[in-house]
Amino acid sequence: MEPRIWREMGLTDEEYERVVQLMGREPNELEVGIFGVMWSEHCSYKTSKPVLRRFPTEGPQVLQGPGENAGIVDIGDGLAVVFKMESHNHPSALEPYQGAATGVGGILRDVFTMGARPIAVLDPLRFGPLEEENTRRLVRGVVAGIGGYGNSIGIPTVAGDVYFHESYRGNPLVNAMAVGLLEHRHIAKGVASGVGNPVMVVGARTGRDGIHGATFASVELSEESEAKRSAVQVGDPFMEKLLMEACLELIQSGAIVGIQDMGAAGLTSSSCEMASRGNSGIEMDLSLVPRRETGMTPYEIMLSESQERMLVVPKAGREQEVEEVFHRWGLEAVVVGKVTADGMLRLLEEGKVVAEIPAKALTDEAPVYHRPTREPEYYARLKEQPLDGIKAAKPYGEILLDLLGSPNLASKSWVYRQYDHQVGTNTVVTPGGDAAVLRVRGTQKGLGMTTDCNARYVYLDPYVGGALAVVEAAQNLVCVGAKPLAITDCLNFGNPEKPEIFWQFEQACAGIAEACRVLETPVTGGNVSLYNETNGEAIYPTPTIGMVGLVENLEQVVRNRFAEPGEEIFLLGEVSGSLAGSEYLALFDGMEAGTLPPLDLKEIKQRLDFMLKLIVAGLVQSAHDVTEGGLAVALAEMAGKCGVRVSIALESAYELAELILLFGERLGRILFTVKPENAAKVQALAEQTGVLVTRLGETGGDTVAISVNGELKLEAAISECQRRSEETLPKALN
Amino acid sequence: MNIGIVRFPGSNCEVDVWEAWKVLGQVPKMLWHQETSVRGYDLIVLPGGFSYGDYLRTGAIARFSPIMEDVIRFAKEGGMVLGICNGFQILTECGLLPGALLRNRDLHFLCQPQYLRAERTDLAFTSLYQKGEVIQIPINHGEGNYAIDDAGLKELEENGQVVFRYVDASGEVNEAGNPNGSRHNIAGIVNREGNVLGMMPHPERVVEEIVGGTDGQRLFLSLVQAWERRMQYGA
Amino acid sequence: MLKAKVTVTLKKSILDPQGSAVEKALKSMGYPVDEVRIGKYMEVTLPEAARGNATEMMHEICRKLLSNPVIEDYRFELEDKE
Amino acid sequence: MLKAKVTVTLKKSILDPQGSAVEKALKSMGYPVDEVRIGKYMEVTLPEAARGNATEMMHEICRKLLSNPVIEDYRFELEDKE
Ligand SMILES: Nc1ncnc2c1ncn2[C@@H]1O[C@H](COP(=O)(O)OP(=O)(O)O)[C@@H](O)[C@H]1O
Ligand SMILES: [Mg+2]
Repeated sequence: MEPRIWREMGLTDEEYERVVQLMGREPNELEVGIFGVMWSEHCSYKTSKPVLRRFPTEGPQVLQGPGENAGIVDIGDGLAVVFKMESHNHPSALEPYQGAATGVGGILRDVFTMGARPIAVLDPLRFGPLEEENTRRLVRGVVAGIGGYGNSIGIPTVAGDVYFHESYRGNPLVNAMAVGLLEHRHIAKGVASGVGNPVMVVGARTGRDGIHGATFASVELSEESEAKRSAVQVGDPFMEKLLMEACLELIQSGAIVGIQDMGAAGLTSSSCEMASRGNSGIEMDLSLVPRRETGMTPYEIMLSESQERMLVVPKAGREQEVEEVFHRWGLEAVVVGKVTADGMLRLLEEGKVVAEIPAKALTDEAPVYHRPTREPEYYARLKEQPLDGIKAAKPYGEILLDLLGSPNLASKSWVYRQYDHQVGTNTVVTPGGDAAVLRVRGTQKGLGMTTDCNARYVYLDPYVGGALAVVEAAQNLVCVGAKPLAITDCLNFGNPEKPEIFWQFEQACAGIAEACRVLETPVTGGNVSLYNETNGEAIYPTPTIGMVGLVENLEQVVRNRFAEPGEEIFLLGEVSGSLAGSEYLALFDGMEAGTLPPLDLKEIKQRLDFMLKLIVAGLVQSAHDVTEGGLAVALAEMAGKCGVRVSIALESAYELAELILLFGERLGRILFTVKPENAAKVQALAEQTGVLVTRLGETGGDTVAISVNGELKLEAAISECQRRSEETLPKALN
Repeated sequence: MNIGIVRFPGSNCEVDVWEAWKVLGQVPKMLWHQETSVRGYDLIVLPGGFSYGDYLRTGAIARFSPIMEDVIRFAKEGGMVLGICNGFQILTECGLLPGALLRNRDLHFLCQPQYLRAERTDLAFTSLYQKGEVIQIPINHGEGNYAIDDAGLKELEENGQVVFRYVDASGEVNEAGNPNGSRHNIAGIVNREGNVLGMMPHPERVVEEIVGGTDGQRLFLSLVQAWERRMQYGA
Repeated sequence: MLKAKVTVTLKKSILDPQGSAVEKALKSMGYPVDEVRIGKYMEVTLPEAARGNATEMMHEICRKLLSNPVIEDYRFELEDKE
Repeated sequence: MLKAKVTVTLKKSILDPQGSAVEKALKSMGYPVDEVRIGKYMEVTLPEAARGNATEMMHEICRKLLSNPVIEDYRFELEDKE
């Protein structure tokens, strides 16, 4: 075989050698194609695997860790929550609407293939600068696409985040997370076992969509990708709705052994992964696969990424039941092969063998690379960059308004208003809260969920930044009264073959791992998206964290707006922050630099536990974490029905101290209010626990007013704060 | 009370409507789109969602479902029919209600709380609201922009067929309170006979405080009350 | 085989928000356009057997399903399909 | 004045969920149709002044805004407008 062929299929010469070894012969073209796609970064995790192994994945709550289509975590009462996050970055760059839509479709399939009914979608998004027309086009398309799919299928999109930054110009990030609910007894898995059991393809017909999607997701975007554009698929949420209902019905009927959705690399990955997990083989006659187009080759059938399809292994003799269920929903279900004992993925066409590969060679035997790492030149330089020359650019009140109106901090209601966030009538805390909360019908419980990642922090210090993404997710959950349970992640990075990028990756993962360990939120699954570069420029490292938490009693849910005037306001954690990596510095000085404040995860864990205890005890009226924009912004965000008067004592004579106090950032801090009669109790509890709690002032009035050492330093009308926050996105995007 | 909720392929609010009724003490039945009779029911609800993907035009394909033929008969014989969101769209497509629903004025799908003013309270659907009362019921649609020609609009208004109008927080009918560009801020209309109501907002989403409010309760309870009266005094 | 090419357009009296949006976008991109109206285009392939009453059938299909006479107009042409 | 009549259709191999849904509906209504594909139809009115390079401009507009070449094809014809 000519080297050109395997190289085109994405295999290196060494990898090809390994294929020959594993096969014990020269593979044919179809076989090479199958190896090419299964050994792509996207499917094999060949670069990231050694790093991901360091994640803590166990805990008493974890029922299913990484390795399946989605993780499963126990929530008591015989119920479990199933969740997973995935990227659809590259397709969305080419066709924002369809790219984002199929991203939602794909992640939902990962969840209902486990037997869970999806109850929510979350959508972390990253785009280039909002000022640019191309960004605007992408935002409009992506948001419409997520809504177009989620709204139609009837699953609420309840949270997410949106950031704008240079580094995503040309390479937006579209991550999607799905959360589902499940009764333990209905857990389904992606295994093919039981020799002689039939193998069925169900759902949509196979067309030439997205052939090479997986390999495509593993290369950088360039002018060339133009030519590979056939890699874009079109989603059909209507079909998926039917597929979802049929699959859930089927799983509950007990007629099946295993089920898996066809995602990246379609029939190829689903069949060999199911066989591999079941320690068995699969034999399929491709001429039996229902097709949408004529003249498709075995290669095209195997690699097609047509959406809304599943591979199902029913118990022998129950295939008719499967057909009946699917026909009732107006869908096709066709037997295409059977489970075998020999561990081979054997493909036939009209009865003739066209490919024969040991299934494990495609999965477990995929190469693993230990890539070199190198600390990037910028790291030490930016860390040590002095921030002394900084001055308050404007009166503090104006700074506050500018920050509130800056694209990253501005209200994202333009986005989430386009998402049905209520269907299912379970959404207790809607978008706009610190985390979304959904009720679990039939119980007192609720599920909190959030996605977070400040990529600027990760860029400046990947280890600390990675850990902070986990911290932020946890503090968001705690603020609504949910106990953090576990995470999923979507690790978006540049080209890992560059040692500097791989260093970012390794450091960030180490930070995430440590934070997960201390905060007791194991990793149950996730997704790695590498090669996020345009013309050689990498995105900021963006390991998005999706976290799920449990609200024991829905009556305890806390919101992030001041409930009424006359409440005492407290700050948990350090009063001041740092300008390093802050939104202030980026917005007013065009600078992203500095050393992030030291991170003490144990202390943060103690604070979060304390906060949760206060909430469970019913002592908290409202709570909100202090993140981008610092204390002043967080206070303004909490003001709605009423304002706040805050008075802070500041000892430092450092000339920037005020600016840092107001707009400096430091995670691990939470603002909360309590009724006056409970204030003393809260302070006593804080002292007892040994956490730092400071009384700042009380709610009331119609402004955000902050005094330092007795002198009023900042005052802004709530109405003005809200106007500035609300107007930014509509102005740019309508 | 015998309530039937029609489930089309692609419907997605049918369970929410069912749960809402349950909260209010009724247990409706789900009707599959392929059924051919709705005899024996006191009320038929066409729920929200994306029937048949809402492909082509919202509600266009659902209207040809086997069950719709009998729903039309049922309505023409005076049976009570409530269409919510996609249900409203289906009712206009099959001609039980006049007009049509176009893409929202700014083309975006909108999911948000919405102030409405109750214009008619002498109907079986709305007797528990106060005339002119401002209530909050969320909208959730991409195509809720009510369109009708001038003559049709005049007729609607003259017959008092407008049941709910979009208003701002102070209860004013104006552009600012109109989320989607509907003519005369129309959010819901009834047929001349008063037995077929179509509305874009979702009352089933506001029957429990914990998920956003209770202003939708009285719509359902009005229907129960009307039915009880009918049972008591005969039709 | 036969192919019916159907065009469905909004009636003149009905506002076309999508068209206006595209019009605005084109103008802001600097193109001198006066007006944009957006409709649907559909291709319906018919079997040979339908040739006899294709015109009549297409009118029926268009009236019943492909267009909503309250807001839309339709037209179509039939042509032979290779 | 000039009118450009633009038709945007999905590329042959791209899934057309709308078309399939309509096709199924027509079949279940008893009409003998083989296939339905759905696209967009747009009318762009141009001022007299644009006549000179109208063709070129329309190609640009179609490529840039009216269609997404990743999944769609377009064609247009120009005609005089009364
Ligand atoms: N893309 C999105 N989809 C849904 N909700 C979003 C999106 N972006 C932001 N939100 C919501 O807006 C609110 C503010 O977002 P963000 O500033 O990221 O919150 P936080 O700083 O508390 O993490 C949150 O409730 C979030 O869920
Ligand atoms: Mg956040």
